[in-house]
Amino acid sequence: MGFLNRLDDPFNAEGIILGKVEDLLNWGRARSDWYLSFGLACCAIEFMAVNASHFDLMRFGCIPRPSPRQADFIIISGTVTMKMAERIITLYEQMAEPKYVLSMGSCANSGGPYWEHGYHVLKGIDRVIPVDVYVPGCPPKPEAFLDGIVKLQKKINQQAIFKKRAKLAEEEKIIVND
Amino acid sequence: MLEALFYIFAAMIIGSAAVTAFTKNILYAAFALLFTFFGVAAIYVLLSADFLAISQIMIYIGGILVLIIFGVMLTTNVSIVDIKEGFTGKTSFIIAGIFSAITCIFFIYLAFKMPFINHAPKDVKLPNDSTIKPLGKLLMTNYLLAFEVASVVLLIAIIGAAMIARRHDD
Amino acid sequence: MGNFVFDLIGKNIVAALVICIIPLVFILPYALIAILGELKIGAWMQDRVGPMRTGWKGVLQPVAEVVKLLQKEDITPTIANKPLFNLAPFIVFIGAFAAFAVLPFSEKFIPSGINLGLFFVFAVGSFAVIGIVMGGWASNNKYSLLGAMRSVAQIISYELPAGMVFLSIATIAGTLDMQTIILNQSGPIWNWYIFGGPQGGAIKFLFIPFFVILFIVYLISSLAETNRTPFDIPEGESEIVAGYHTEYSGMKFAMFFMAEYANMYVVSAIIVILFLGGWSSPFGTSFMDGPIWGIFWMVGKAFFFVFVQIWLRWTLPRLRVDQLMYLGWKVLLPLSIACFMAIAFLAMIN
Amino acid sequence: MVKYFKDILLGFWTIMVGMKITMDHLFQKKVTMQYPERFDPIDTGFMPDNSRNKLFVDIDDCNGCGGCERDCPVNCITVETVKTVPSDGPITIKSGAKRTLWVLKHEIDYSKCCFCSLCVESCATSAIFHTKEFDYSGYDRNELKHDFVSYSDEEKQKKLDNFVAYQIVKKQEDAAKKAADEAAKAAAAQITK
Repeated sequence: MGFLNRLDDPFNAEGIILGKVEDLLNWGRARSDWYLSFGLACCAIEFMAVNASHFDLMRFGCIPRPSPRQADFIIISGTVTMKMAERIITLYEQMAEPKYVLSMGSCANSGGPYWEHGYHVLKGIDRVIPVDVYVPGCPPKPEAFLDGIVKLQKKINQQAIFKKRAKLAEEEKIIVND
Repeated sequence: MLEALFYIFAAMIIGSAAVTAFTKNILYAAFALLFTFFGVAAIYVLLSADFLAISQIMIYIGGILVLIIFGVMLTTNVSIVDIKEGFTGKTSFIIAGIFSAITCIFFIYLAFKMPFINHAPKDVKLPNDSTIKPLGKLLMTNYLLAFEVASVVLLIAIIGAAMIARRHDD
Repeated sequence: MGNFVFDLIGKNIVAALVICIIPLVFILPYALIAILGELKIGAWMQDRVGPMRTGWKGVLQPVAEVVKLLQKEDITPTIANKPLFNLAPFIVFIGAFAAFAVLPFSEKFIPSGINLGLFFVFAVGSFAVIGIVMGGWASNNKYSLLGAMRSVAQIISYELPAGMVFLSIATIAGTLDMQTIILNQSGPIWNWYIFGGPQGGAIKFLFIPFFVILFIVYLISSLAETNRTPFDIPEGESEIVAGYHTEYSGMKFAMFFMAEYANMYVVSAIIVILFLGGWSSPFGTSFMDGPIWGIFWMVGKAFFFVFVQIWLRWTLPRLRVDQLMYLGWKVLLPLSIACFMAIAFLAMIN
Repeated sequence: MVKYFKDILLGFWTIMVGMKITMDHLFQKKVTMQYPERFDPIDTGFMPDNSRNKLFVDIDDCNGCGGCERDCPVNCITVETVKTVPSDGPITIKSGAKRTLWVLKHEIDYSKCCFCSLCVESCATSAIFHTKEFDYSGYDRNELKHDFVSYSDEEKQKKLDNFVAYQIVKKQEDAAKKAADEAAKAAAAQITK
């Protein structure tokens, strides 16, 4: 990821300028979240309601993009069957960094009603792709979904862009070095 | 400044024409033609032939090049077409070599025999105004026949294309 | 009709570079404003509020998007044709940018006052076609290729009615020079071509219906040439993922994006120049007229048509491919040819 | 031919009508409820009474019967209990009935819960109910598990130990009682003999 990698290394001193640049970059990333228009099951209906006038997802700077290449985050909205999981992995891998995942509803969080006896359902989307925010609900209220977006933006705002390794916690460093 | 521009565009024409001629990928050839046409248009501009330059862009880039690319793209397996297919072997090299040599000698002969103007003549003034008015007048008066014949040729081409594309019911 | 910058600095290479850069300086803030307008107007038309949380009432949303797009990973698919894939967005942008070379901003400022302005705009429009085909083919993606095919078919089809409109105006104005066309329309508001042009007398009222039809024809075909809704089948997300820019991400996608918005301004400016008097003031030559006011009127009128394009986008659904071809070849082209004939005839007897 | 021109006019007219509608809406009052800033469903009474939001268990009112756990269709509730011992004293649940079970763990996994309200229906003491809270999304799946019991581990262990100890005591008591009973029985038999 051209721009980031170039900025990643040559600055060694941790200073105000770096911090401010990081703030600016994070600000842009957090305020402009283009999501992949992609729905799975009944949660997608609620997700459409979020897009509609009463809740208006665009207030948060979320604009639908049809192509995963241009999307910043993907909303797993609904039951993830084993067959669909493969497609989701493909879509996730096609997205350009930095990318985020928002898991919406019980089915995507942990299989929901199918978590015990669903032979055909993936027991939680975090078994195949890393999830950033879990929104509980079956399906979640539109406001609950918006809360998930707010939390996601909060998370993006605090991300480390420069000197990632220095800022990693000790146990994470061990994992990275392994 | 104009001379520098001329050399830049001339280099662009020659380079892209070389790509067109020597590349193995037929689509690269088609897209390199874009730069050839563009460079030729730029040279026309430098020669104060503005109408010709824009016609060049419109007809060759907007029309013919799009047509070529469309044709090439709609043909299956464009990128792996073997251009050397068919008439290969030593005979083709020999024939091609003879023809190229003849053409080459002809051009060298021309280059020495042609009375090129090495300097801009003093009394010739490049037109500041557009060439469009005299061009229109000439096309409608002295060269009307050629103009009409060209349009008839185009009409025949259109009818032929329609005939080929027609669905054969029998 | 001297060029303001040449008068100011002198005819040297610096002045030429300044003239080249001015449209670019114009395009970037304009694109930001247009993107914000697109988001906000679209939201308001749907009773929503649009972006609200970035700056005051969300006015910084486009800035955030640019900051984000700068950071996005720049993906080139492995099986894509890399040189062409990387070249395509620039070709598309050049096509949009080159048109700015002949667009007048005011009586004094026009980057290049060539006598063939209209013809030039019409010709460089074809660069976008090549770029789109290049990007669509090089992506090595069936949706990209389909989108590119559709785009080419659409743009070439709708260039014909647009060309007929250009021809009609050129016939009545007797020139292809934009400044002369605008100067023809200067004076009071009824000198504009949409109100029958500068000629006086009863024959003016015979001209009006044809000019109005031509105006509508060009408005529709300009939408099709810029791939805007309702003619956005090249990037119809419900059918072919994102059309010709499916595989593009990051700044390369932003180039396509910016070219689209630059094209929107170009066609709006052409509408204004052909039918609405360009930089001339609607109050005649006496009131609010002059070089600075000229910039205001030109850009203001063009922005109104950018607004109309956004307005139409959030009003109309997308056309089907066959409907698109029907509209282009069976409605707009005959209408524009008929109007051209009528105007030529009227101009002859006048 | 007439139809052709009629179609064109109709198309033009319908576009005009559509554009008028969108123009009207451009200046209308916006209906968006701006959730994090200005939208407060609880204060404005927007939230319906039977809305199925986050579940809450009033652990003081829970008698530990495990009805919710049994009735849950997705098994997202885990209840662990231990019996009370007489040394705890006379303890009651909030509603006044005698407490016979200590609830050591009452965990609801909101990432599995389907908010069907069956646990609320089955609760005898109305200890479990839907709150008005809905925005509790988390960064980790385990954040969505919620244990309503606030006892510390020592307290829990103490309660378990108490129960075990009480069981031993009770066993001894039972054995003693049994022995006493048997002795009494034997004595009674001798008397009747």
